Amino acid sequence: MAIPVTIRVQTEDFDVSTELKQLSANDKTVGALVSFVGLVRDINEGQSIQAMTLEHYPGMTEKALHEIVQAAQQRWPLQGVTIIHRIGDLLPSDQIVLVITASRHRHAAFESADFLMDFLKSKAPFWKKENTPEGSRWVDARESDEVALARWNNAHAL
Amino acid sequence: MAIPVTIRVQTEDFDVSTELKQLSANDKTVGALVSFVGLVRDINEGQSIQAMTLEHYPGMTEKALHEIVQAAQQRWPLQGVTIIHRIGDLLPSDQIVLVITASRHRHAAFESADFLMDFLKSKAPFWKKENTPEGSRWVDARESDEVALARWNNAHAL
Amino acid sequence: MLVRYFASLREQLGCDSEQINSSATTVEQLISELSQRGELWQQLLADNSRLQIAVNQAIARRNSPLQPEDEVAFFPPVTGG
Amino acid sequence: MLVRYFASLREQLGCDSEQINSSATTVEQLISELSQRGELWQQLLADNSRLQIAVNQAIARRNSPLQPEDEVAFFPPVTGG
Repeated sequence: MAIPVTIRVQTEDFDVSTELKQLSANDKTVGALVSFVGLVRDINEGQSIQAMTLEHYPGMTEKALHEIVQAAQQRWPLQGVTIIHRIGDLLPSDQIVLVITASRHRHAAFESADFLMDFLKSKAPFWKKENTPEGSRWVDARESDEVALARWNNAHAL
Repeated sequence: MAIPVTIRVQTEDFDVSTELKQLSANDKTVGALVSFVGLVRDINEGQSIQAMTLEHYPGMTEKALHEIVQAAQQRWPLQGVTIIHRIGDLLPSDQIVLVITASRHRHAAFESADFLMDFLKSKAPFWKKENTPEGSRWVDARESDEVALARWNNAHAL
Repeated sequence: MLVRYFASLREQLGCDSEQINSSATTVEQLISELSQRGELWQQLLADNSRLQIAVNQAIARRNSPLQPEDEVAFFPPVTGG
Repeated sequence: MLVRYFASLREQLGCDSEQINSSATTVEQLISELSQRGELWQQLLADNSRLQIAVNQAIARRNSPLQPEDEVAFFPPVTGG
């Protein structure tokens, strides 16, 4: 069954309440909405962050996100998914990413949102560059993100 | 360290974006916000639901929710928690409950929100009464909620 | 002693809350006293799988001690969230 | 063949994207051709632990086959979210 799937890559900010309402507006069987919002932190690995620039690979990004959503749909009975990722220049406390999952029951919503974030972090072509007082630097990928991804492999592979 | 904890029991609706912003407004080290919103479904156990009434035990509710938040703080490095639960009359698609956790990293935020909901479902004194075409009925507690709670016991007891 | 009833139990017993003079020193003794009101009371308060108890707004058990000024509550399993 | 570079790799190589005439039939062959441009290219494209590859906007490997009209991309590990 086709469920509402929203995938957007944009420079503009997003409003979580608006996106939540859209996911449940036409389906009164939705009982649980789990959302994840990632924010720019003002400190990372001991360095203070003044600003951040997000680059992505247009075309591939959307494709990768759609694949990740499909993988989640195969594992959980979802009733809707929203993924919004911002690009361009961002400041501390700015919203970077939003993932929402809608389901009848809460555990499917929690697990699938967690899964989507793990896969997004390791599979979607976004790159962060931080501005610090000592200049700008590309953020290094974290090994913990690969570990997080591996959690999901004991059941199914993507 | 004292973190911002908001616990409210109210008849009025809530706005998720507003609550998210409040949790991160004064702390630019917050990197992850996970929120859970529970909605009234228009069908439950095969019966169509026209409306719902939520009763609680004033005084004990707030006490129970504070205890649940303290238990979560002992297990995860949280930077803020918000729990809002509505009471009174609600209609399908209405928001019932909001749980938000703020943390530096996403897994702490995901796990603690999941934990808070499991404990709220089994330990906070709220009761739902549904109006169906055949009359009104009190919702039965689900055994799956006890099973969900037991997941957390292998590490620590509340 | 203030005794409160919630949700289905409140409706079935037709009682929201009451001030009673009780010499009960445990919840079990209070339940015995209340059960003398009739079969409905006896039956509902005997249902171990459904009856939840709080003393002074904290979860309690049948063998929890009681003081004369305590607030005792009886209710079915919770279903919020 | 359209070859694209992203993030730190784009900056280090000083190249965003380029149309090249290549007879490479695998990614490995294309990397060999590009590596002849100098030590920097050779070094960055040899870094197995960091170099990520996409062919036609899907994750690929060094032994993935190539067609003349393919879009190939090179980039470092992703860091979004």
